[in-house]
Amino acid sequence: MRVEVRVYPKAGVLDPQGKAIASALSRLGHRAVRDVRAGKVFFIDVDGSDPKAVEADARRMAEELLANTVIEGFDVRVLGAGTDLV
Amino acid sequence: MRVEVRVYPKAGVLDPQGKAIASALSRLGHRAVRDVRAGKVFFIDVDGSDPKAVEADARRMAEELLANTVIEGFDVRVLGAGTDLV
Amino acid sequence: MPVITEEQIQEHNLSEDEYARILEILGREPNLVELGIFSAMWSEHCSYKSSRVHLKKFPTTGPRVLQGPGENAGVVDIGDGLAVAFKMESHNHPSFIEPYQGAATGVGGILRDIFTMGARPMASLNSLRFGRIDAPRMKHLVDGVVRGIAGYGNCIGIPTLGGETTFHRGYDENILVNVMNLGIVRSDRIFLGRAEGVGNPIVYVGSKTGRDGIHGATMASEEFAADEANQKRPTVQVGDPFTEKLLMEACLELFETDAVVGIQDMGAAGLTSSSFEMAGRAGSGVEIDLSKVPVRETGMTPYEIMLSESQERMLLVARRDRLEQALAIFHKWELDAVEIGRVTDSGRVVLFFEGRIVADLPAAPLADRAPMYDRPRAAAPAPETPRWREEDEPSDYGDVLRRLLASPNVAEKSWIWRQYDHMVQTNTVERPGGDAAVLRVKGTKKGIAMKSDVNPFFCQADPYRGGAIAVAEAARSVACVGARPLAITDCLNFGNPEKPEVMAQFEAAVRGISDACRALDVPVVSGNVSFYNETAGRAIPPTPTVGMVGLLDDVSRHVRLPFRRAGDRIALLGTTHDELGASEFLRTVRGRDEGPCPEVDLAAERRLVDLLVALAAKGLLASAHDVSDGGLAVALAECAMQGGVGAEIALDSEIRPSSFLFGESTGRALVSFAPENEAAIGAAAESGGVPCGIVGTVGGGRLKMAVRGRTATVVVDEDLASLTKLWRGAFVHAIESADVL
Amino acid sequence: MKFGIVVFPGSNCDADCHHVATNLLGCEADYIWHQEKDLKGADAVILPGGFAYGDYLRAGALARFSPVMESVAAFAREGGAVLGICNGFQVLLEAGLLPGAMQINRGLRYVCADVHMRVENDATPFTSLYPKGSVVTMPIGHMEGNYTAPPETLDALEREGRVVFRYCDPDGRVVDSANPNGASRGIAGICNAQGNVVGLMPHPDRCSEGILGNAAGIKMFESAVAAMAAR
Ligand SMILES: Nc1ncnc2c1ncn2[C@@H]1O[C@H](COP(=O)(O)OP(=O)(O)O)[C@@H](O)[C@H]1O
Ligand SMILES: [Mg+2]
Repeated sequence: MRVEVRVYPKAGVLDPQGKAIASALSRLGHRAVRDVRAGKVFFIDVDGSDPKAVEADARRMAEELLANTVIEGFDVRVLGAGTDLV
Repeated sequence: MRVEVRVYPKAGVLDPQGKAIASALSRLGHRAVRDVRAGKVFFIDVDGSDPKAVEADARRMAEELLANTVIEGFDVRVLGAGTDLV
Repeated sequence: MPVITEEQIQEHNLSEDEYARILEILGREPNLVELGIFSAMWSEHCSYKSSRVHLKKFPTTGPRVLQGPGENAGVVDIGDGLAVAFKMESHNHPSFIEPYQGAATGVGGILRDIFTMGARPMASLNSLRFGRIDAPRMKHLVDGVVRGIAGYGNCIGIPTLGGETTFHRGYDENILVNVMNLGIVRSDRIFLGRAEGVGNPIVYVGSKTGRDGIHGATMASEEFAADEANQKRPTVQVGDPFTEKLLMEACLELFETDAVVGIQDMGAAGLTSSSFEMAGRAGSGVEIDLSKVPVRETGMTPYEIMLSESQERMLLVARRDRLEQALAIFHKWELDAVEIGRVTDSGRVVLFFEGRIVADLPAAPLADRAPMYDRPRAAAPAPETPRWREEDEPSDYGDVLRRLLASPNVAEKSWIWRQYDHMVQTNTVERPGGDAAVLRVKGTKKGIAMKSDVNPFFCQADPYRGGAIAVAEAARSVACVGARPLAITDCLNFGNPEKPEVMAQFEAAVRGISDACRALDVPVVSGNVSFYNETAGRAIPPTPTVGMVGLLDDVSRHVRLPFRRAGDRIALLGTTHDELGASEFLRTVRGRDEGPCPEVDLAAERRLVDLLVALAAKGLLASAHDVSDGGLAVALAECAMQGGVGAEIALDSEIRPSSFLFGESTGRALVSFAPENEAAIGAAAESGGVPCGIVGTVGGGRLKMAVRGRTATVVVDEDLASLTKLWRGAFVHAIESADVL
Repeated sequence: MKFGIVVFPGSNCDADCHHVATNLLGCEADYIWHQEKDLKGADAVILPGGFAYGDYLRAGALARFSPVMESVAAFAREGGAVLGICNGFQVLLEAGLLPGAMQINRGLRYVCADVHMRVENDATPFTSLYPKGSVVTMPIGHMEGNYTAPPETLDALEREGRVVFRYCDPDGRVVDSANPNGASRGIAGICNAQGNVVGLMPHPDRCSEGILGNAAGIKMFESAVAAMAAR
């Protein structure tokens, strides 16, 4: 199965990268952009067929390794097998 | 409105970070992990109410700036306003 | 107006006496904003209330000192119209909570201290103390701290040229991250943190203010209760090195004009300390409209704005008639720059928010009348007596050497410094790995040497001697590269000062540093104190880090550590005593964490420093290395391994071979030189009053040592290539087995 | 001979290149602020190392939109000599003036160390003074130097002789253990089809004088001086 973990700066935590991207987008003419938050996304393929178990597993991976929970939040979504990425 | 842009290594492009994460996860005991691909996710708040227009706009941002299309693919999803992040 | 409750006073870490003093200064009750300001200004971190009495003992003046302690950094003249500004800072508590951001923002903070003086930051050092590598979270901490220092310093383009890294269980729950930076400034263009000139605008520059780090200064002034680290997490600040780069370039460009009257970075306690200190130093007053402060989050209160520790911010006073010019420079660099107030002559700091006065406090008393404590000190424990017995003598000295070279404290640290850009700015003459870093000063023939040093195990055994030895070892390291020691900065890391044993350690270490500075003629020009490095009642070993700066008149004469040529002669300068206490050997190989601390003879240290500098200036040396951790055997091995050439020494010894090979007697250096220089060096040593024993010769592929004792001869004979492999690989091996990303 | 040195917000090695051009070579050199479009009559343009825009998002990604880049592109089209060092190379890739892309080093860490490179192309304006096939030692300092491109692009680069430098061991052998970042086919530097635009990850500006322990890099700048003189 494939599971997606998104990791992003917690609310209130400074996001210098998001800030720089937002101002670059606005310089490029995307004036409607108000705010950008920059995070990471991980697509993890795991052996297993129980979505509940896979999700729980992925949460543990996020806590242990993928997210720095001091400053980052995360969420987990089971995508099913073979979900396509371009 | 909030729109989400995910950017990830194209199929066939080596993903050094994903590879390292996969082996770290397996060392941490997550033996079911088969593969990891590491990408970026951007949450962009834009002024605008037409989801179609917002999505088209976000695609342009991705093409111009957020993704390096030589090695990265991307997708775009309009989330609506106030979608919560932890 | 709300009445301040007892609870609020406690939450703000103010004692009853301190609160009474506030009432006396104000003649009324403070409001909450004012209470927050007092709390921050009177925190240990900002007020130095437990240390001030003792720090007065430091010698702080000298013919070259242009600025001593009290400003953002110390400044020392190096001739040619130039001066160096330098300082060291700790970011211990934040780094334990979030190692990457804690270390990164530590670098950011020290850089601002340097460039506010008008100096361009040229080089950083980092002095790191970690717990046992297998302690919980430790690999994560090591990795995060190193990445954080790299992430910030590399991005902003300032090389990290060296440091120290020690592992010991005493730091399992309290790591230390001390960072030093040095910058170069024209000696007639030094800027100070003063709010002068009534009517001059006060300008806020840099990142917007968020809620980060509120109570950071008070956090640095408390010990961790067990697992409290977790609860304190929301105060984590995130560094933005790109914004700091813009801030640095903009400030340096601005300093070329005459628009700036005074400038100060917003470090600990942010806008509070910067505004009060600038007004206090100048004897002026300021009025600030907090509604004008650029904020990152909605609904921020005056209390939050005053106490935020958001990074990459500066406060400056501009000349009224040059305000536009100043703002234009900041805007060119795409920075927020806003006039938020003006200088007054009221002697008060008056804060407005949305048209109301939210605080009105006298400026000077917050600093001048800050509490100062001569805290009780325990009597110094009796010095330990050596507990070494003949049966403890090793049977295989080569094996001991191998184990020492593989110990994380001695092993090569290139895993760390390869992650640091140590070449940007193209001034790096001596890269990390030598005794002291050396950088050239463009446009002159001069060179600057820098080294941070302290042996916490010596300090644990005897804080007075440990403090003195830290200065002596740093001076020796700097002299080994051929530089004359100029001045020091320091970062004094200790446990809870309210404990008499800790206070006794602190007082003794300060005395030791002071005495050594006087003996070596190096003033203290800046520094930092970090108390409360303590968890669940367990304090760190006393760790007074010394940052030494030295000057080479001719940088092309600098001396390197590695042996250079087969056939060169090797000499040991200084005296080796029968001392094994507090040595790496005793601790790592014998598992005994015990003293006593080695002796220190400051007059002899001075003579050694003078000799090394003179020999280097005459170009007589091929290599030089100070003898410290691991003793003579390790020092010899390091010269050989780095030079890629073996060596053979043989000597007679009255003392036990283990002391000779692995003891850490102070005041020694190992030098090599062409055989034709032997007579000149011997004569210089003799007239300089430094014992000099020719002990061997460079050459071959093995490291051979023979110590002829009274009864038997002890031999070490090892293959250099395999020692090198061990020494280079040990640290990587220990750390890379970690699951870190 | 005049060098133009582009300064992006976050450029760190602009002054280092300026020092080499002026103090070491005695040439003229002007800084060109990224908002400017005038290249000030430069004979050769250098995009220096550093962290333009903090390297936020991707190294070079934000810098490529600076107004100066249009002028640099036009200058390059007309055959002007352009050198991108480290971050400057990354900017050239992002701007499409050179093909391919950078990824994070395979060790996932920043690496500051000396590397050896084999000179593969001595026909560019920046490499003419290095004998082809010779081994040059230079320092690197980067987090994203893992050069990548689609296989067709890599093949074309090889075929057209546009690989300028390749990581190698001290004896000139291109072996994986000498590759500091995982770059495809050991590529340390490349040029465009005309050969006038060159990018490399190592820093010639950091090894151009004896006091720094290595002067091998000065030949890149001297090559440019020679090329301009020959025009
Ligand atoms: N954290 C670090 N960062 C950079 N360089 C370091 C670090 N730790 C140690 N080093 C370098 O490793 C070398 C040996 O350090 P150390 O063992 O402390 O030397 P010494 O025993 O001579 O004081 C020095 O050149 C020092 O600068
Ligand atoms: Mg040391």
